[in-house]
Amino acid sequence: MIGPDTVGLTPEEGRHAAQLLGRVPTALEWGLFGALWSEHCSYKSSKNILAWLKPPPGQVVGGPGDNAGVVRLNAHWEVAFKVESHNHPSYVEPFHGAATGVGGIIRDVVAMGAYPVALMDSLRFGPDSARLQEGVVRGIGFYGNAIGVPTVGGELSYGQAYRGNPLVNVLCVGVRKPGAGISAGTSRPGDRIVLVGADTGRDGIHGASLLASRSFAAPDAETGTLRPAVQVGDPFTGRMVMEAMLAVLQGGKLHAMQDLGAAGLSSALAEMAGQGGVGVEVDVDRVPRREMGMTPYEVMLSETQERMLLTVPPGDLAEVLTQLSQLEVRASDIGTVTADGRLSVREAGAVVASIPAGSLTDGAPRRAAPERMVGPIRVPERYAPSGVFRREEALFVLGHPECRSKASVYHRYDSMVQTHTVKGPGDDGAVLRLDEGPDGLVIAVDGPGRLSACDAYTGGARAVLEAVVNVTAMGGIPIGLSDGLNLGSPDDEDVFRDFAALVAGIADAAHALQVPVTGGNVSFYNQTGSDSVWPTAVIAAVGRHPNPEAAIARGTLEASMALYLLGEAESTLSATVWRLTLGDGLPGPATAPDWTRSRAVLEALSRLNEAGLPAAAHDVADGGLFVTLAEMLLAQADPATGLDVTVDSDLPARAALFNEGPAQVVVAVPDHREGDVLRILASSGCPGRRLGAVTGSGALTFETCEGRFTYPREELRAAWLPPELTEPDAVLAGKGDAP
Amino acid sequence: MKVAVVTFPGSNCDRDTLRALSRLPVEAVPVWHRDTHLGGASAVILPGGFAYGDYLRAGALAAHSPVMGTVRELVNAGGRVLGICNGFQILTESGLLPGALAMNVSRRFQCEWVQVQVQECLPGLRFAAGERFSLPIANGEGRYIPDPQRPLGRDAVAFLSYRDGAGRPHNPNGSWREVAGVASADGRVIGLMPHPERASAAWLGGEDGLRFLRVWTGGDGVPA
Amino acid sequence: MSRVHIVVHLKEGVRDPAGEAVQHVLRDMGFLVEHLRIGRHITLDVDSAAGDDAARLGREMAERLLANPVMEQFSVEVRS
Amino acid sequence: MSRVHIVVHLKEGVRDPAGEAVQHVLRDMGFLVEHLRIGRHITLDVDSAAGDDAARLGREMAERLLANPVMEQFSVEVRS
Ligand SMILES: Nc1ncnc2c1ncn2[C@@H]1O[C@H](COP(=O)(O)OP(=O)(O)O)[C@@H](O)[C@H]1O
Ligand SMILES: [Mg+2]
Repeated sequence: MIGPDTVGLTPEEGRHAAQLLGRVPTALEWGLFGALWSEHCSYKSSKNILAWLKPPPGQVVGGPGDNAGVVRLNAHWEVAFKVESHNHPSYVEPFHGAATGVGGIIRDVVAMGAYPVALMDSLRFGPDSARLQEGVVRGIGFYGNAIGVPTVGGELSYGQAYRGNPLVNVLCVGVRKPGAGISAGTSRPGDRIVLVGADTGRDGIHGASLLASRSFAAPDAETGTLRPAVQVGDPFTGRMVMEAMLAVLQGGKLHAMQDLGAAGLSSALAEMAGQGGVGVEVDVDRVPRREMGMTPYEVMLSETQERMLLTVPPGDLAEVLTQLSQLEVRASDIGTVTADGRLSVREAGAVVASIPAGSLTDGAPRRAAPERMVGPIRVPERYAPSGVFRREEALFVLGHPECRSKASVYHRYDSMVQTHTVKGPGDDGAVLRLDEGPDGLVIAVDGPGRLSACDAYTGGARAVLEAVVNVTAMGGIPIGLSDGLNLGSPDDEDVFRDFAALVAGIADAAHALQVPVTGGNVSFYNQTGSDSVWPTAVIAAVGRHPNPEAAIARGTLEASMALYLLGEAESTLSATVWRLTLGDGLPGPATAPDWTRSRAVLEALSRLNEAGLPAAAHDVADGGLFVTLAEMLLAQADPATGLDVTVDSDLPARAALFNEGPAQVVVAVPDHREGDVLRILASSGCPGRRLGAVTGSGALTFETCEGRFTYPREELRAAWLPPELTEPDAVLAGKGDAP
Repeated sequence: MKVAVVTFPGSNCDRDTLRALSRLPVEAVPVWHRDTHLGGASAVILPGGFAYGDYLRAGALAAHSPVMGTVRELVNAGGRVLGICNGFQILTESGLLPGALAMNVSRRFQCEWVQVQVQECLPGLRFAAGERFSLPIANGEGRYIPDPQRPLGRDAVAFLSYRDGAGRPHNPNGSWREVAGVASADGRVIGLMPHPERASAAWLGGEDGLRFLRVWTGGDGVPA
Repeated sequence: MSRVHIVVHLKEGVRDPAGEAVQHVLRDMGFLVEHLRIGRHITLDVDSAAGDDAARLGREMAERLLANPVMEQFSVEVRS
Repeated sequence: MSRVHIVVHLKEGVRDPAGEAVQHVLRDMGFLVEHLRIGRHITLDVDSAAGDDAARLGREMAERLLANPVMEQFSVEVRS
């Protein structure tokens, strides 16, 4: 029997649903309420808190609320982008879970009328998850490579907290011409509703309402029973649908567009109706099926991938269907846009469900937001570790999984297709050159979960700061943010408080740095038993690059250059990678950003960029200054390049080399421009100092208060490159790899 | 010169190839895989991507597209065809070039820059023996396997081979004899795994690919 | 030595996009096929005199590595 | 309707990197397997009363599309 409990509703929500209808809902109606009022679709726990992120008026073209946020780049382009998670599906089936995550976020961007130009993926695993990681990386490559959207960067990080709860967040960025956009809420009564793409099967029914809206109490048993059929990624159909949607959009006949994601048709239709203030009536018999005997319930809740919805004026229907058939994608007229504001479903002529659409979307029960809180903020202790610095520690940090080269992963992603990529994976962010207009795009993602381990507010703020610093270091001017929030169960009061603090940290950072949050995603229930993930905010920052062809990044260093550190080192090693090398898995609290100083660093960096001074720039993050400089050195083609620096002599060597204090950036500038650099630092109020010089020694040399340490390039390289993988990466699960 | 660029369902380097050609003094026209004419072009490019998702085997399903009959006729009539990556796979699958492309020995998709060297001069084209190009590869099935029934050296030759930075043989994927590209002996049909269109501007990392395409479209190899 | 054949197929109901694409092209070529599904066929040798034993080993390998229980089913056959 | 099974394998002598890797992992797991090769197992239905006919069709499809003769060999079996 289908009732409130079988569709994941509480008894109280069940009563509320019946009250709204004034009668006992039908089986299908229960399914619709269950899916749309699920945490995943309704954001019932998070919506009131997410309101804190609302950008000031005028800063965005389309803000939170649409399938993806939209900001203006210049007169030629608008940028649509969003981060989305696919954590639960990737845990159940790493390859297809990750693959369908990529497909899903691409369709959100397409639904805004934007052509997807870049992907980034942010991954978190437990320390011994080689096989899971292999499946996820394979899945991301399988989908992204084939659909033809370059994966231009990402993140890969580990922590005990992610052991039973891996995180797979994907960012997609698309571009559209101003005025060429479309959205879900612009249908008009009388329009025909057209379903495009794959035939519907019994895939992933209840994926959203149950799988992604609950904890994994007993993962195997539970996921085993909740899963009718795993969703399979099909980048081929994905590409056909993507190209076809953007082609018909150009014809100017479409009124609205919506992707099918979680909860399938039911959610897509409810969104279209709810946002547009219209009604929709569909005939399930007209939905093409892959399997026999599917019930309306199954058709409406199926999460079969690679599907989109359109609305078209009836007079243009034939033309649009003809065009779609020439483009070789399936398209079916499945219903009508009405004026009654209801989501109605017919089967064999009879109405089997009819619900006011608004009650499914905005009418979902909501949890009240707590007081907007920022604390308790935990302040890290000053430098504590005793004992003298040993030179091998640095190699240990450089070779730590957080710091070592990720090339063996990103070389498996196509980062160059579409021929826009000026700077791809391996830098602080990516730079794309667009076909028209002077400006390029800069993109970075950062989700330092470790910094949230003790204090989510600080973690959220630092994630935003790091992403914005990365965009600026790449030469960009930040124009928008998207946030993927990953937490445990919101039913747990501590987790809920962390969530509020995380959002408050992001909101404060966005406000302090004057970059709008345009959208994002919330993934709760990343929790197994009482083990929950660190509150992890994956922040994507997008920026405008005024001169993309000349993007510098790690650059080419020459012996006539000096190195400067913008910002200030700090004396704590709490929450650093060095701290992780102690091996207890407890990072300790992180330092909250000082906004005045952070703004000064960003200001100085952008003025250096405007003056064309930096020949290279790289921020200080995982592993501290040592790793920053080692990476700059290893990025040089010329093996003779060396760096000779003197670190802050007020600090113990260890603190100077490995602190990860916020807002620090290393830049390399031609030596004879020292005066200009110092002038810009002074007038921006940016603390900073000359670190040293580029040399021809082929080595990295540090002068510290504990002595002088030299690391030849080959020694650094050997530490930084992970050993050739020999783990069972040939797992057969998943397709696309058998010849 | 007029060059047609074919889009198969699932091709994803078709536009990139058109854009690279726009930097050369040639006319480039897009063609859909169901088309049975090439718009008067005397040369055709089968671009990279994942035609039909590379399902079954890379290139196998696309080899049966209607346009392939037309491509064959063009070659018989003296025209030229260039298969890039997936296009190369389509050429071997359709028998226009001998051999096959199998999964890389790494079992992985590999996206990286490589050096390739011209091993054989081709009639009618000004590729110089020993000439090198720095180009990106991006494939999971790029390991060349020769056909014992149609060995290279008769009607077709090992046109390009992988080299390391110092010009020594180098093998990124386990290809037979470091083969990176194959051509019919008459030079009309060429297939290669690397992507010349991705090396068509300095800001993309290099212009060797543009030079390659310039030579293929009948120009010389002198840098612009 | 016994030769073990392990056939792994997607479960009923799980979408097989590769199979769909191949079927589509075969039909374009004039072959009126239906329900085309693509699975894996793994052959291997185990050093086991008794066929029973080899079959048991085959099942164990399929369960532990060769098939993905979330979406695949398998069958095992032994020929000596 | 006849159900046709077409098994496609890499020829002897053509390296099968996926097979090698899987064999390696199985051995690590304690299964002493050898000669592990991974091929494709395609099942499909054809509308043909006679089994002979279905087998002929199966061979034809394998020759023209499902197997690549340069590197693969195939076998066809019909069960009704
Ligand atoms: N963490 C967040 N920050 C800002 N906006 C958010 C966040 N999470 C969700 N949103 C917004 O809520 C809306 C619904 O999100 P979602 O259900 O993930 O969209 P979709 O179903 O299109 O993927 C989107 O507009 C999204 O941008
Ligand atoms: Mg959406």
